Amino acid sequence: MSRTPIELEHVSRFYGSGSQQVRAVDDVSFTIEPGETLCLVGESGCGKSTTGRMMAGLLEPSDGRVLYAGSDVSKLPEEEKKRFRRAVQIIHQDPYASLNPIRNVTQILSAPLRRHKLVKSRSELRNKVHELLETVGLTPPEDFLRKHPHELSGGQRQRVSVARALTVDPEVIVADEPVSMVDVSLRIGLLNILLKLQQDLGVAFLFITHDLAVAKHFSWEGRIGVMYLGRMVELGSTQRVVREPVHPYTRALISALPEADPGLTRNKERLRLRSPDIPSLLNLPAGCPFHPRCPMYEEGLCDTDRPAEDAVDLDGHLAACYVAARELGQEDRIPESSRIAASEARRRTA
Amino acid sequence: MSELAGVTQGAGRNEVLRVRDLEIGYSTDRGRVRAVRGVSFDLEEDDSLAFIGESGSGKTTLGLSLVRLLPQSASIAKGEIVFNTSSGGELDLTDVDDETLRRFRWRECAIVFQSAQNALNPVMRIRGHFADTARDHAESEGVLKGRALTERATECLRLVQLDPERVLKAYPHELSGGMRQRVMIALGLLLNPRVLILDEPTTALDVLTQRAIIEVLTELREGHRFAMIFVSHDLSLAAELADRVATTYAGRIVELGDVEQVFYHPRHPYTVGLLDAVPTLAGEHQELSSIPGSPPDLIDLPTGCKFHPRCPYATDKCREKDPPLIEVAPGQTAACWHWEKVGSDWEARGGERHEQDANRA
Amino acid sequence: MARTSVPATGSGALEVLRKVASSYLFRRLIKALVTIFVMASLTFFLIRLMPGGPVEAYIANLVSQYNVSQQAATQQAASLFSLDLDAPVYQQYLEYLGNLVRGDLGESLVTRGVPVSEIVLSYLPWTLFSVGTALIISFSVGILLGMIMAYKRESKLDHILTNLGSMVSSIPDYLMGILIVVWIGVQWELVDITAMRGSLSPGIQPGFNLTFIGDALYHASLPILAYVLGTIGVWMLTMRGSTESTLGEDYVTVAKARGLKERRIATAYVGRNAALPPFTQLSISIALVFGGSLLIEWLFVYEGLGYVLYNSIQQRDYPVMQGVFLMITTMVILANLLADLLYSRLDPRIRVGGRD
Amino acid sequence: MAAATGESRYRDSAIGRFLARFASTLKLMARNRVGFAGFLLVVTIVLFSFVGPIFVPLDETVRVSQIYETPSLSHPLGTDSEGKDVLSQIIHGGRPILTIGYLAATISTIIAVMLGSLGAFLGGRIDTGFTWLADMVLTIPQLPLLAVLAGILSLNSKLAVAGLIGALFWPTLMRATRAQVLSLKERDYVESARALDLGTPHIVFREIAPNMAGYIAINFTLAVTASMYAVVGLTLLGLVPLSQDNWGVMINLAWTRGAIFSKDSIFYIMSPIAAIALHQFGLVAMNRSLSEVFDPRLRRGS
Repeated sequence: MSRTPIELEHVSRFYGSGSQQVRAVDDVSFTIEPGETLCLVGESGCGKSTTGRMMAGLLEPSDGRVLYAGSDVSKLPEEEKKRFRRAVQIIHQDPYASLNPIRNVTQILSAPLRRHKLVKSRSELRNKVHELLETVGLTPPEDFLRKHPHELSGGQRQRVSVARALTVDPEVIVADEPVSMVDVSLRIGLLNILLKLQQDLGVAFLFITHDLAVAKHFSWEGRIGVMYLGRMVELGSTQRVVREPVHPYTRALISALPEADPGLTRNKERLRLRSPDIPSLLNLPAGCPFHPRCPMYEEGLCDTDRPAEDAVDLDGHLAACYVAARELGQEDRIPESSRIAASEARRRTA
Repeated sequence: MSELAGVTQGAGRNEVLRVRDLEIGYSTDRGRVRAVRGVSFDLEEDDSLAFIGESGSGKTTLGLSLVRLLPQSASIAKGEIVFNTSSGGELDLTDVDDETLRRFRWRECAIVFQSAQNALNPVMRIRGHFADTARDHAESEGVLKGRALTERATECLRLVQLDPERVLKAYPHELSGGMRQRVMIALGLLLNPRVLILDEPTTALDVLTQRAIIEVLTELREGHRFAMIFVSHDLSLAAELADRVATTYAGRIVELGDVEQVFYHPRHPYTVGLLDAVPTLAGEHQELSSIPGSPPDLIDLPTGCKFHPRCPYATDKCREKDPPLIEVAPGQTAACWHWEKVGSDWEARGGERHEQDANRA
Repeated sequence: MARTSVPATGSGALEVLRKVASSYLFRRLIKALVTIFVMASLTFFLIRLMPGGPVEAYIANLVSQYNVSQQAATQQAASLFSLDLDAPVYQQYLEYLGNLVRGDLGESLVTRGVPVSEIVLSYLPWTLFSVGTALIISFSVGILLGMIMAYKRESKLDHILTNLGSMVSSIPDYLMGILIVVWIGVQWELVDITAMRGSLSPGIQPGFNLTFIGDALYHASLPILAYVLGTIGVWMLTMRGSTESTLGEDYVTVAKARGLKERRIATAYVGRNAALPPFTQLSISIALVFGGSLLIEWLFVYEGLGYVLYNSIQQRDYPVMQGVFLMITTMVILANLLADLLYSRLDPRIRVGGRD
Repeated sequence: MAAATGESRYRDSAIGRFLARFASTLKLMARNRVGFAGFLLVVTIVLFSFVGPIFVPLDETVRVSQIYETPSLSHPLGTDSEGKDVLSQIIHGGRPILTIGYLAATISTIIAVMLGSLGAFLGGRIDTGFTWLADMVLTIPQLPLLAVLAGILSLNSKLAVAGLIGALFWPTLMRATRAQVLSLKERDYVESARALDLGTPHIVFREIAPNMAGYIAINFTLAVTASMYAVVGLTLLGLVPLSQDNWGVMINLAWTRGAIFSKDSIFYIMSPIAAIALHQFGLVAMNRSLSEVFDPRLRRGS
């Protein structure tokens, strides 16, 4: 299976209309390179799951395009569309809802194999099912063939979910919070399986999580995208985003996260937010949506224009913040209107 | 080493709560679930004790039993739960009449649940919740109505950084998850309880809201004289808020000690397993490992030590005899026959990861 | 801190208009009017477009039996349906609607010259009174019993009431009526059944005096009993189920944790929330109970709309049939509206959204 | 896992799976005593009414001397106002009523499931349209409309009556089905089936429909009770001129001929009422154990 990049180009998703319109995802762009890992991190309601579903072709973007090998997915010829459809698979968060309670493990795994004629005979089908169960660490496979979902533990179900995604040899797997409902002591086992798939089969991952520590562990070699109220506020390599976060929201997330180490976590310097509560998607504040809570808020600069995804661009490490742009000497990327508003505000208060 | 070794002897600072050999089971159609199998601990006046455990550890059952809020199918088979009430008398919750229990609840010991999602009555304004609580404790707390009630409620809501004007007249569905959780904490403070129990207080919340709740709880503890018990699967919450930590597995405490002891000098393989499985944000990329096997089935538990099927140190002795809590250091106990070996392995490799961070503490 | 948009005075009127237009009440009214309109058209077209339909049959009947001339028969049919039959259908339809809007439902065929609207309005209060009282009694008693059954779950009382409830709810209300007549009336002779029939004893004049009210209650008691027995089973079972699930809700456990008194929890926490699901079912059963009035009133010779409808069907008095049917439908719609409004008062989550 | 290969192959085949599923469903239904009793009651009444007439001839002979006889060996349920045997009338009286009742329930279930799942699956204007139509039909008082239509149209064929009743009883069923399909459609396993490109037929019939089976069964029994209510009511009012006599007509005759008011006609009057009430009660009770059978939480136990 040749590997092709998948790109989201200014993709948005709106719900409702007029004054009741909610912009769940608002003008997000990034590309998943073959074999790469990109983590989408953000609080609930920030649009990371919706973005994941659009990447997997399961949800039509209201605006912008999803490109598979450079061409718009909705305009692909039928054959190409089928290839894209199978190239991106999805794993869900809730182990109890991701498997159909009435079908047993064999039925779940053999449906795609039979449907796409990936196996010629019953014996080949059985071998393939055994092989899949072994890849996801459900050994000995015979124990699981007849099992129904309610006879499996949460961790085991997630592994069946991964095996199901592997049946069609996907190029990219969108993993939507796959470990957040699994016991901490078992999470790493599941993450290691996904990492092994990447090394052995070169599968790319769009890994969605609200936990920065899990993102750092899983995508150490890859990239992290931080989302807030439907927008990508920071995008860069994991090690740089974690060590030198640019956007104040990312800094706030990093400083707020408790660590499983008393000495460390009790002395961590905390970023004080101006307000603990998230504004509602129904009436978003003007300019940068984080400004009502942002400790680095500057009147005029932050509440005039909405910072673009690449307001700051440190050779690929993007952040949507004008204050950061000014501090990092990229003032020229700040639009005129914000600069004027900022200087007026300074004159008023001076 | 007697069964009670795990409990600090002597009066020490004045004690709020004493639990001895508590056993709780549920009757289900698949058999009897032994959720809590002999738990003992003490709680001092301004102590903060964390119970860390995963699914099947019985930690929530333990939390609920401290205010006798177990579902009908549950029954306390053995043991005692003794509170030193603010009026000086001792009260054993395992045999108390309903009215005394009702009066005891919230006045002496309040509890905040995990899913603040529907912990508040959806058809009643927040003010109504404060009024109800005050009215039904009028005999013991003195009548608190009208202006006095509003003032007291406003004070509690301010303590948890909420805007009283807006919140008091709001309905629960008009507040966000984080705000509802803080309302629950404010309600908990209304009658100045001696103990506040928090069952997974931050699990359903986002990182920034979680941070706000942790800060509220930390400030409250400094200002107020109340003890705190919280129950969670999240080790980092214990690291943030706890003075003492108890790791629990299959219905029993497997390790109990001060937070530095348990995090930096663990002596039970399960605690070590947990510490090795939790990714941290600070520092370089660590090699993490899962605990093999899956959570225990509380109906047919293995023989001997319940952790032996998943434990790298398991020997025949572990498979036959269930170890009691053994004193491994002053104030620290662990239920493991091979705690010395576990300790020496940990110290050998533990040096580079934890110790030097602790020195900065 | 979210900025609330205060409409400038200029656009105030527009804003208010928009708010009303999108308001819950307005949409429900529109829906009700459209339903009535559709019902009226349904009965109109059914009569008109049936091949060899009743209009033609009526004319043929007049011609053959009373050897009335074809022309005169058509003329009479026109007055019967109060419109000109020769005109094209759509014109008849418009005329029919015109009359409807002016409240003119045509004239009764049987009692010449008496406008249908007069008949309908005179019998309406009896049905409203009997069905209304029955609904209130059966709903409140059913809710109470349901809660008791849930609180005393798996006890002997719970088992008896549950089986009784499902038995009662499976027997149609009109069969319940017959059982009342047979057992209470004839077999056990607890009550003089023949005297109780009809909605008013002869010689009693309607008016706000005790004798009238006493007599009206006396006559209405059996129909009300039939309605109550016909519907109470459903409320008991629904309320038992919804109370059982409410008892498992977090806010009830938290209320106990807050040391609230048992009575307070049972009313303000459990009762208030558990009553919501059965309340939503109220609007469905209103249509059923009003429908059932046709049979109950026939059984007890209780002169309400159902009784009138039955007679008009027997006598093929089409205008009265149409008029009574429209009135019953309107009453059901208004009752539903009332139930929904009450519900939005009870559940704050609905009031804000306004979405039904 | 040493199940004999023969046995496992048998269990794998479609019939095998169906029989196993049927056996386990029966076992589950038996868990609720009252529910199972209800199920048996309904089965016996239906069998009685459809098979009975073949063996028991309808007693037409008028015996003036034996009016309202109390039950005896020759007349287990006594005799009617013309001395005719009541039991034979009960046996013959079931079929017309039950046929219409079950036919109408089938029609309304089909309409409800189609409109409900189509609306839920396609969403948008179609969905709002269907829901609106359902709400409107819900506000029509069914019995009066049926009575009016019966008065206007001549309803002699069973199919016409069943069709009419069915056309009025589908809304509550449709709303329930729509809610169920809406919730199933959003389930994660349906989304992953779409991602695996398993095709809409697979999703509808393999992922969604099996989860709906229980739901439809429960709603079907509710529909039968509702249509029985209507058909008995109409026959009672004499508005549906069905040729042979049936339970409804028996009650109508008892009523119009004043049999109700004579003391010793109790068995004659109570027999049809009991037959109808028992059948309805059987359905309602059966529903309770059906809902347990199809309750996913319970499947976890089996």
